[in-house]
Amino acid sequence: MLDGFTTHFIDLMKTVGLNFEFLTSGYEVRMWLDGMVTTLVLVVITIPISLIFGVLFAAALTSGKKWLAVPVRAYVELTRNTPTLVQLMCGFLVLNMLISNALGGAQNNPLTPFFWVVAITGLHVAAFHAEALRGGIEAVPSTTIEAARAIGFNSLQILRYVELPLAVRSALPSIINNLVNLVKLTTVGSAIAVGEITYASIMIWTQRDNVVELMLVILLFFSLINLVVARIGFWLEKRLAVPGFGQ
Amino acid sequence: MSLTVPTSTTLVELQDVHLSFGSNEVLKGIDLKVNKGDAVSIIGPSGSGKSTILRCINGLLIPQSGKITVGRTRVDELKTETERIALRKRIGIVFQQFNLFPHLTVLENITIAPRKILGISEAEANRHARDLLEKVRLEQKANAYPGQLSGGQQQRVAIARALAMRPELVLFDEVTSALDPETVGEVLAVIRDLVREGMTSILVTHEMRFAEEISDTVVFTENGLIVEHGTPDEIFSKSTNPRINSFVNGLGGRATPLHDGEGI
Amino acid sequence: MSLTVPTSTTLVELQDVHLSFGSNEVLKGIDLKVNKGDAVSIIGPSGSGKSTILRCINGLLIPQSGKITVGRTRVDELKTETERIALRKRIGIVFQQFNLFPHLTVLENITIAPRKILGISEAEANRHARDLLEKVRLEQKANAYPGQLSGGQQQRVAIARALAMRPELVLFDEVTSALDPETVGEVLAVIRDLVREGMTSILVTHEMRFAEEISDTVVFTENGLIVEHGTPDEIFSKSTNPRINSFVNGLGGRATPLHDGEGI
Amino acid sequence: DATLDRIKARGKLTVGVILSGAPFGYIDPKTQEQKGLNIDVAKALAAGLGVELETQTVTPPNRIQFLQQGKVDILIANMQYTEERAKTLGYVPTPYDRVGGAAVGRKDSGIKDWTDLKGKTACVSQGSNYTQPLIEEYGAQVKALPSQPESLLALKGGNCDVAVHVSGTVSLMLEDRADEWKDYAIIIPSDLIPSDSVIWLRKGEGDTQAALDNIVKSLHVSGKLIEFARTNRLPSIAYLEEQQKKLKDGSQ
Amino acid sequence: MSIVLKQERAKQLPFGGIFAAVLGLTVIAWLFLNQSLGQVLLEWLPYLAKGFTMNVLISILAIAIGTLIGIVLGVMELAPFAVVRAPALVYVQIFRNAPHLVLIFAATYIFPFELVIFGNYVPFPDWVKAVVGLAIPASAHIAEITRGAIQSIPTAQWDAAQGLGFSRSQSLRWIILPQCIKRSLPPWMNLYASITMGTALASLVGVHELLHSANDASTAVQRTDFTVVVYLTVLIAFFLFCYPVSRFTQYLERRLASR
Ligand SMILES: Nc1ncnc2c1ncn2[C@@H]1O[C@H](COP(=O)(O)OP(=O)(O)OP(=O)(O)O)[C@@H](O)[C@H]1O
Ligand SMILES: Nc1ncnc2c1ncn2[C@@H]1O[C@H](COP(=O)(O)OP(=O)(O)OP(=O)(O)O)[C@@H](O)[C@H]1O
Ligand SMILES: [Mg+2]
Ligand SMILES: [Mg+2]
Repeated sequence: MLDGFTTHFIDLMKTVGLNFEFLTSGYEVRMWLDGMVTTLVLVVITIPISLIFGVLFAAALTSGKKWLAVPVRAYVELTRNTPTLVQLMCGFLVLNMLISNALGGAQNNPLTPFFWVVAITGLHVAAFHAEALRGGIEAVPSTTIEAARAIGFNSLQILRYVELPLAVRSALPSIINNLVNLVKLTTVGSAIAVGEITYASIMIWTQRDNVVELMLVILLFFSLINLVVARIGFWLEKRLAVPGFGQ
Repeated sequence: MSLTVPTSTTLVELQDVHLSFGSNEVLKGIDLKVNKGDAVSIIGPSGSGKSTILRCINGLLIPQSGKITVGRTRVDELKTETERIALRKRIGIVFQQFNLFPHLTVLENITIAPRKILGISEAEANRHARDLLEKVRLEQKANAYPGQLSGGQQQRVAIARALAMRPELVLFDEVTSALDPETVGEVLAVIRDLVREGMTSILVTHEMRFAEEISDTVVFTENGLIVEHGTPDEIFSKSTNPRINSFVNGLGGRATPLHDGEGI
Repeated sequence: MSLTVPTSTTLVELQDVHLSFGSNEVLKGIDLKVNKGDAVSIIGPSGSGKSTILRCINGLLIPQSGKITVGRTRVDELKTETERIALRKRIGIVFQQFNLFPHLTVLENITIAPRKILGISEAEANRHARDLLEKVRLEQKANAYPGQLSGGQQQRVAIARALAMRPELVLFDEVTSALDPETVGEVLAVIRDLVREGMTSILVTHEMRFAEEISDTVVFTENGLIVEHGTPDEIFSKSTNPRINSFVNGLGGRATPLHDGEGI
Repeated sequence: DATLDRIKARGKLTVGVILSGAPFGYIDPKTQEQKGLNIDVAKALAAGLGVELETQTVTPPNRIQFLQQGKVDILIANMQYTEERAKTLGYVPTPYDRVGGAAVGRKDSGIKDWTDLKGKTACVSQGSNYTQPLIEEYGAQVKALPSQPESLLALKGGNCDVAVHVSGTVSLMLEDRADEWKDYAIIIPSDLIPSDSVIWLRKGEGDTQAALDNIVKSLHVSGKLIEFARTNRLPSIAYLEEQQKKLKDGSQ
Repeated sequence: MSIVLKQERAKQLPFGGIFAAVLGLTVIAWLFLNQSLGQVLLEWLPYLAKGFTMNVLISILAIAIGTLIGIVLGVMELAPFAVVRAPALVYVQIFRNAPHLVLIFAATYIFPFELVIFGNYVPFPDWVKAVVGLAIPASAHIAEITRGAIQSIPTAQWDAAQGLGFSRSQSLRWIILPQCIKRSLPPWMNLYASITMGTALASLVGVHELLHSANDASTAVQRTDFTVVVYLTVLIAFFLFCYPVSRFTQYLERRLASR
């Protein structure tokens, strides 16, 4: 039944000049569908990682402690001003090899390309989250913080109960924007053979010459994911909206 | 000025407190004693160091020299953040700019400190908070956000929040100056009740008639010094200091017309 | 109210003008006649439709029914943007919120429309602009940016800008309401000069004494209708309408204290 | 046909070459000129046609695209003959070399035969014709990286058990940089799908095909190809010698 | 106390610059210690530099084209007619959400390698395709920046312009857009930096830019330590190019915020 559907789809597409012949090849279809799943898995894993590290970085940047702020600031500047692809190559090809050597051989190195994509893109976007949150934290009036201090909160409690909740609200639009970028960024994984959708598509179109067809699917796929991300962001903004705060 | 020996009922005592911001000497030797259950008002021109005194008492600022005692605690000798936090739990402070947490409801604003700092259960904290809200006459606003309240209502919530930690002492720093004249009265009425119930309080205020009415002692600061202190009567009616007279009569200070909430 | 037959000297005429925003009827049949060289003041409470009348006259709004004539042009029948632009070139308008272009200097603010719309040469436009700046007593500010000027100075530039197109008619919409009392006078003095020179003007204003002093005719609007019109004397002194009396005497309207610039 | 006419009209033969490393195609570290067997063959072809040579570097993922679009006239780009490719592309029937895939891996990996790759990870370059046999015949997990250097670095980093590439390139590299690669070797003695390296062109370009075929044949017969192989230090020239002999015999 | 801390935070030390200096010095020191490596890198530097000029060229052209098209699209997004608005909105939605990598791939594969214009063959080289591939998302982002900037101009400015007799398009040209420049400069520069970094993706489709050159170099030299150094060089090159832009953007943002 499914096969029938596939055949119909291929025929239908042929009438508009699109070649979806590859859907009949079991191994290519499997790779392609796996690619979609991998992209989704990447998105689902990197989003929380970027958020967690974004908060940690922002906390370090605003901690007022030099030994915390300086290295994080240096990382933020480095990652914001160099291409993610180059970072990925440096990480996966260079750092990974050095780690292998340090561990006494490649067989002892547990780090996979998947790990590197998650780490590089997640931390890259975390730097952008951190900057947005830092802006939000610094915008919290000092009198509000003083009130919190006077109640008896310690620095960590002030961050947790006062600064972050307020910063998150004002930084939310930028954070959503960063997440949309993160979703797009996962495609660099194709450069180091992480089998996400772009990689799978490259593997197929280098054999079959059906770039336009696969490209359309990719564009639709990412539009869809980002639509969902933006929707969730919009919903969150609505939910977190506090009367009389912000606009 | 007068170096009094602490008696058993003394709750707060400052002795020769000096404090500078950089080269700017703000407190130039403050002596002050507040007994348990008393209400002390601090009056004086802008920039004379009134807020700074309050901040020294609850450890938000640390003086360069001098002794500050609250109960048995030597505030000026506290070394760690933890110790200062322990002190602040015992002292409530209410600011001019209410400074409520805008993302929390009125009830949450009041309960957050008892719950997160004292570890009191939510139910227990809520019960206490509702009692306090009744005291400040805002029972029906428990679930509103600060942005939905008038200035006077926000300030009353701020008072309830300070009381939620069951402090031994409450500091009020010009709590009515940011309010429009019509809502000043509501807030003063709440403070009057508190003072009558015997809460030890130190008030920085520009509401002369209110200070006169409720204080046990009034202190006049100028230029980082306490230039005079005494009963309200001594300061407001019998003072021979011309600065004080002109200030009290609304010439030298930024005294605002009085709305003492008698009508509430 | 009185349907006057246009004479040879009539410049603006509105006949039974009706205008609604959605279901909100804002103008409910306006009749108004302005002769060449006259100054007409429109007064009336907020929301009564004063600004809307001005916007109809220069074609920024199109009424649902009624006739509007400016010179030989039937404003209500203009169909295209081009036709309306041709009309607006003949009518200067000055708004409450000066609305200068912040990215241009004073001189550029004044010359941009003549240069870009009329195609006048830069030298010629600059010469005219400097004459106008002299008229509004701001010769020395030609190269300043709006952000560097006081409110009163900005408003005078806005007037000069409106005059730069050599309009037959100038509309002033509460040009002093956004100004602090001290600078109101400067602006009124400039308008007084203009009116005395014979520029046809329609002024919406809350400066009653100013309207009384300079107008040939005063019109009182309320609720989308012109409820009374006449000489300043008829309106300000002899009106029998209690609404007008209380408005004029600062009870019903938001009449501001008068600073009529007599001292400038 | 169109291609040959165009080559003649322009006086220029555009060849897509791949710079995947010595001995086939690389940039000389000293002069930074393109060198290698692919380049030499391209030069000889241009000379044989009496036109100038223009090279265009291609990568595995874009080489077929370039050919199809007409950006290059022919491809000398480490592309072996496969039936799949022959369906969509034209090719010069006489091969200029024969190569297979060699698997580089750690000496202690315990892999001895292609069948040992079941479940193991093999790195290849994107667009490689080894992908399909590795997956479908030997059940390996294939990771395709943009090109050979990345793949070899991935091998060193421990992200694959073996890297499968054209045997000539990897064996030369293992020899030249023996120190760096001392723990690694070509661990499977036989080549993977040894097949003929052919020159690819667009389908249906019969004249071009014939013209080039003649040139390639003459390169075999004259021993030019063997000479190219020697100067470029191809590890094995047995196939070329055999071809020379066969063609010589055939032409006599 | 808290106020003092805040001021300390707000003061931004050029940490990034310090970091680049440290990284650069490390590399130089290393090269000094390992002279043969330094020698090789020196030999390859001109080749790498040639690659990097390609990055600069692509990024400048992409942002220039993207800006022109983006402004038009941004104005279209605010047009009073749905027929004009809709296509602009759809374009912006799709291409803002599309990964740069995919667009570059698409551009190189979909466009022909040469165009026939009046019977002449005009080559359409890969790097031009990369320009197109990056100009498309750039234009989508600039459309949003433009739209936001136009909407942030008070409507009173439109009233004033129209009251003077400016038509809609004249108002836009002479009054509104010039005021938008200042507001949109910081986001524009952010985008420029991001496009510059996007040029590295062009290596994946065979454009001879810096990363591709680095790859060639490491293939040719085949030394692990050289590969490490070359990749670090690439990182530093991009950093040195983008960091000043980003510092200047932050400076502009602060200056505008203090207005
Ligand atoms: N954090 C600070 N850093 C530097 N100077 C400060 C700081 N806080 C207060 N000052 C200075 O200390 C002096 C006293 O300030 P303080 O706020 O105690 O005055 P005040 O009597 O409360 O005045 P007001 O009635 O205006 O609130 C002022 O000159 C003020 O500028
Ligand atoms: N663009 C608009 N859309 C909808 N309603 C409008 C609009 N402009 C004005 N109105 C309504 O039309 C009515 C008259 O407005 P108008 O601005 O003419 O009053 P006005 O007499 O000038 O008042 P004011 O003295 O406050 O300027 C008001 O009720 C206003 O809310
Ligand atoms: Mg104070
Ligand atoms: Mg109005």
